[in-house]
Amino acid sequence: MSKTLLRNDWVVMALFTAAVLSMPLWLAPIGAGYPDLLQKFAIFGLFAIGYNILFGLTGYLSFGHAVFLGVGSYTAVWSFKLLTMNVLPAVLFSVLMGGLFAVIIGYLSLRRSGIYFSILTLAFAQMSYNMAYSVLTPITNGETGLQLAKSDPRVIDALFIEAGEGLPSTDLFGMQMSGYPGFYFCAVLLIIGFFISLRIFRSPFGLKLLAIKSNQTRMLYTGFNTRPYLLTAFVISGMYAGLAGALMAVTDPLAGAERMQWTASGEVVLMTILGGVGTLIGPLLGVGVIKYFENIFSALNVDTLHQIFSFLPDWLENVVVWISSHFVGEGWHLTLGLLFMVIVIFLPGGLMEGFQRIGSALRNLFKRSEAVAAQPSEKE
Amino acid sequence: MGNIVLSIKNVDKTFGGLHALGDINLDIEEGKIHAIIGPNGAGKSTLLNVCIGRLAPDRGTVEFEGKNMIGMEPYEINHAGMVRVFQTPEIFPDLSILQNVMIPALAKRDGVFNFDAFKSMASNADIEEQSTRILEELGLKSQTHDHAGSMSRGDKRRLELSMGLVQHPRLLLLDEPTAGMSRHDTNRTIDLLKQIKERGMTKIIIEHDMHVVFSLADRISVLAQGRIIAQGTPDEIRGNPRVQEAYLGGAEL
Amino acid sequence: MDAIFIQILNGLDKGGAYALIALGLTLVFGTLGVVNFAHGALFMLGAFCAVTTQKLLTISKHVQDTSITFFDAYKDQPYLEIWWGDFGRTIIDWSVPLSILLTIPAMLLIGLSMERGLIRHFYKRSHAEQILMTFGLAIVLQEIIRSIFGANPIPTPAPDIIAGSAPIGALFGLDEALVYPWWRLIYLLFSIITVSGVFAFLQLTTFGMVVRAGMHDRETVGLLGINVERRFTVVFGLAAVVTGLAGAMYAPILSPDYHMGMDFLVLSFIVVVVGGMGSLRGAVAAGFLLGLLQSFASMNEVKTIIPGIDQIIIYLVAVVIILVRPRGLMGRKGVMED
Amino acid sequence: MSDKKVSELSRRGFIKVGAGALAAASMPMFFIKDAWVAKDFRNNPKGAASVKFGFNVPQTGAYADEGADELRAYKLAVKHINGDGDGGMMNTMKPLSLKGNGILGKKLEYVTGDTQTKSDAARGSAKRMIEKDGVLMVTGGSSSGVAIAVQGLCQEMGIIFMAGLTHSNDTTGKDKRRYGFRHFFNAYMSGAALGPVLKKEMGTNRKAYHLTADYTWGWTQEESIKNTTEALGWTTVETVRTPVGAGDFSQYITPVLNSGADVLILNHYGKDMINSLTQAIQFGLKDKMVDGIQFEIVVPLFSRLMAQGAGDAIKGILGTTNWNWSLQDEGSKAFVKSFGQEYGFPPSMAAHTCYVQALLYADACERAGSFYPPEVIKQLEDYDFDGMGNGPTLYRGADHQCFKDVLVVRGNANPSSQFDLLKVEQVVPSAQVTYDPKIFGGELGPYEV
Repeated sequence: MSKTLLRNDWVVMALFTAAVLSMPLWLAPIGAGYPDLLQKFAIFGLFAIGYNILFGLTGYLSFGHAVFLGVGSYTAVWSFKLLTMNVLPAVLFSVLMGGLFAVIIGYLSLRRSGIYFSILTLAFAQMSYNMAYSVLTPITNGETGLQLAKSDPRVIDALFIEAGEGLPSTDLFGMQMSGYPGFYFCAVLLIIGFFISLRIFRSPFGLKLLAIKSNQTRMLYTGFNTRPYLLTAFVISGMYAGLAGALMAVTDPLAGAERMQWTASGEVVLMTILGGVGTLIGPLLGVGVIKYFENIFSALNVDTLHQIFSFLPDWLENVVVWISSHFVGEGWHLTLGLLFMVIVIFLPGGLMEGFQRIGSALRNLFKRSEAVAAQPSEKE
Repeated sequence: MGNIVLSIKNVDKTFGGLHALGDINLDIEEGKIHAIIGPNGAGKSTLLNVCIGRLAPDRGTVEFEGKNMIGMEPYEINHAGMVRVFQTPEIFPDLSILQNVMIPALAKRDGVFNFDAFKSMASNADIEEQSTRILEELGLKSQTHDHAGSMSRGDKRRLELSMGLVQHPRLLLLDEPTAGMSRHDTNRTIDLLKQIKERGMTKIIIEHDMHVVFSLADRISVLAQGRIIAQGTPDEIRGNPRVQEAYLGGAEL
Repeated sequence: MDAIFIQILNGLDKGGAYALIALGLTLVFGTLGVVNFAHGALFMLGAFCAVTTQKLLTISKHVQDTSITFFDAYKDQPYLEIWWGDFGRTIIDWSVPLSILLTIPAMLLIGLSMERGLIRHFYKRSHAEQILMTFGLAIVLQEIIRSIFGANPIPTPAPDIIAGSAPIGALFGLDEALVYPWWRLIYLLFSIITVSGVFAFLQLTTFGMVVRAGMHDRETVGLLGINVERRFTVVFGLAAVVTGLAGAMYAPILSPDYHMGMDFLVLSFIVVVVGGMGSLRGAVAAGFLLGLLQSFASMNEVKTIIPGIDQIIIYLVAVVIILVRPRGLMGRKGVMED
Repeated sequence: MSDKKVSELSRRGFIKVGAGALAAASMPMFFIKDAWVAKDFRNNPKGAASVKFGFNVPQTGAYADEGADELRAYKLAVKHINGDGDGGMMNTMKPLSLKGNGILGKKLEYVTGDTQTKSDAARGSAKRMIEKDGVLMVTGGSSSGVAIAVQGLCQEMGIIFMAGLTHSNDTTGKDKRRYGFRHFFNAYMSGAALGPVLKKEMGTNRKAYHLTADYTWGWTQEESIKNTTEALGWTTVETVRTPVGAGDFSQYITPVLNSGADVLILNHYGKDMINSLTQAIQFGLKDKMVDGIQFEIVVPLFSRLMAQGAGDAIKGILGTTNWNWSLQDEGSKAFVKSFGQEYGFPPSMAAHTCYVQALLYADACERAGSFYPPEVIKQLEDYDFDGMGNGPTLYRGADHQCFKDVLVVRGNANPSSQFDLLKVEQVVPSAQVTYDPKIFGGELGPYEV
């Protein structure tokens, strides 16, 4: 595909939309084509895309973005509990709450840069997590996580519908938000989120953020007040995280404190770097790899391995299964750790760099053969 | 005497025990090129840093078009119309050459903050054109999409200069604009600066290269050990024995 | 009064551990500029040096266990016990102090090979890449330990005669009920000695001078024609040994498990930042300060006024310090202070 | 708007539709009212030759060893249900409907997943099992937070959840669910069982000091034990909350020294319990005398893995467990024997409860003659059984909690083997620990979802 074509926003969006909506088809052969994992791809995709707007464009490494994810989830579940099971208000409130928290934390944290900024965000995240886990239990329901209950008021729903037997489920005007409809709801928001991110990346605003990343001091002397730019980027990414948190609650109405732990923030950092910081698609690739490992690799056990390698002769099968069993199931962390190291050692730009290298190698190959073919009439 | 653009009054600055600037008084006339010369460590760069808000003086004021600049943020000073071109190139190494020039052009247009996240880059055709023109003038047009970080040092200096020029400041502070350039490039830069002079932009130049100073400057101030020891036209300075003693070691100019 | 006195001891004891961990991290961070997320893993490896020593000393003969009749079960009798009887038992009992003999060379080796093999290729890379690599490394080290020792904490008791507690109440003329475990007092003493040792090494030797100069200005030191690279390797080795020793000696207080490094990782970064980036003295001071604050914040009297303060005090201090005094307690102005 | 019940579309049906974009456009078509045709249900095996269980256990994180032991037990249960091996508790379970040919003639298979001891991960893993692997039942877990989270999910999905190790009152109290079942005992029962033993061993005039893990399970246990001991006439000097994963507990232990308390109750589990107990003993609390009374430490919930982690510190400490391998009844002996022969060491209580849960579910299906969840649930509710290691047991229908004997144990001072860590002090009969389900509230919810 030619590069100029990809510079057109609408071509990119058309390709992206097609790829996302057809995920259930092309992910099925590798065992990832089921609603929950698809939902996770879309939700964490949004989280990572948003994070990339901060980290990829400004270079500010936040270790606290899981807070906004958690806040989004709590807000959404409270919206389900107090107002209505309809997901739209939940999504709206969560995005706003994510943004509000981002304004507060961002305003304070952005007074510093570099590693100090990272530690500040980390400290805020850990404080939020610890409080949500214990002291704030009346709001967060602590370790168990905030859940729906039959006795919840749901004032708006109560006006229109009689409560059924059992817990109600989240819906979009009657369409239930679990399973595939839930995935498509997330997918549509992912596409919108990606579109916004694409526009930001290709806007003067995005360019200014990149310039801040490249040389912040110079930006000041060039006539820009960098702090509002950084805060805007921080808040936008916080709102993405809030949205992702809301969607987690939409597809599964439960909000737990562990979503806010620093390791959860670390996960999105790793996803972004693994895929390729500052690239549009990279973070999504990172999400795909990490979530795939977490859900599929962790579920392989010796028996499934035997099935996979049953085509080998018995003795070889046993050897292969014995070796590979250390890297799957309970060993999936090990594989992930090794993958991080290998990627960063050999492909500093993340998976995207790998694809670019393959792409340019292919292009060179292609060009060479083309050049050979076109030799006689060469004149340009 | 013409209109005074910049007026530095009684500026003092000490670092620890070192008296970097002592009671500096300096007026810059509109439309002129004013050179500040002096031996290494004379306080030239400190003076520039005070002017653009990078350093706060212990005492004194810097008035730009009648407004005191002390305590203002660097970006406010920039928007007031006073722009500095750095000695060691302070460019955006990760951006393309064209983007490097577009950023200051955008600053000129958008002000200190403008949330234009949903405007496409293509809608800034005027900015792009303006930037390309400047690059063309400085002879950098051929490589506008290359990364600025990979440019040669001389090219970086020219880029730095175009980043200052694109903002059309009323006062441009140039910190050794030709240091490290070849003779050829230096001459080109001199021509360019002369050309721009005709547009009525005031400039302060700090320079080592006497060739540059004397071919450009309308007025010269000589700084030594944090004090202005002489001021005047190039001819006056050329003939000033104190200058020759303090700065030129008695050598003939 | 008694309560405050004993909380000061608790704080100092915690602070000793924090200081040792942060000292290693700030050496790596301040000198090499590497954000090392595998630092917690070094602490964990140190603790497992103690476990390994214990396991090595208790290599056992399998004896059929006749007390279990349902199936063939075996019980273990350590060879040391078989060969040397009570003396063998004593050696096993002293396995944690003895483990220092293993910890120093093992951690030095681990540190040197880590620096040579991986870290040195990342000096010039971005912090993000350093984080991804060292985080990956931390996970791999953790998983290796888990596959050998399992996930459950492993009890590594202190020697019997010092497993009990010292009657400090009686010693200092306070409430008789006040006691303090001998091992914790030893740990405090040990951390002070180790910190002093590292300082003496850096202050008194030419090697240390170069390293300190390198922390101030790496380029200049490089220009002096000194082989900075090799010294960096040694610095990393030194950091690994200090951190590892902190872990090994901590084993009786906190039964080692494979995940313990991650629990200390965030904390060690916070201690370094509070102390001041690249300041060794700052790291030590901040370690003790945070230890003390944490102890006092945990007192019931304090917790009833501000519920949950003990869970966030460390982070709160970090936030205040970074916002009010970004160079930390003792950091020099301008060092990594952008 | 009416209260319409909108059905889920099945995965297979969906894939057949083809292109995703097309499907998105035509989505509303799939939401046909009342698609449950006569007793069809999620993951109905229909004509398949085999059925699947989902074993959702912690494979990484602090409880990974416990999870590994659970998984061993599950594999053994699958073996026994399919008629392989020596049959284990299938030989002692009374009444027994399983025939050793799988369940209802279908071979039993299983899939595994990692809960990571995190609610989100556990639910994700359970969803994969349900949505992708098509499991009939999900079981396992090693903490109450996870159990409650997965139980809630299973209720929504219409899949039965047989909880693994979960000790919080909430699992079958405030957060009970129609589709969730717990064989394990709970904090209330621990308290009730400890009561008489504490009275016998320590008298009625004690002063207790609680250190409690600062989260839901810790609080329910603190409350239960406090109620029991105060009913005995004890006073509670102080209850102190400690952060989860504190590591060093010294700052919480030292105030105990001169608080005047003579009993320390550690409401901790896992790593927290290992550390707090070890450290409490380093502070000399075990040998301490307060006004001429011997100081005592009580750990209300014990497990063998915790005892292993705490090492010598466990000796002489009182607590309760759900089951211990040294029990001499036929069921326990049969289970320990087949587990020991398979793996070379005796099973933990986590392994036991998981094994029993798998067997109970399979047996209920066999009795129901169907995998239809509401029928299976009805078979399990108010079901009396015996021969599973805890004496006669009732699966109470009102809250899906098992009522059976509770073991009060003491850390063995002179273990005869490396597994002989806990000595059974007293077997408290189930009548003494039974309570009124109303005290914890909660609502089971509907049979049909």
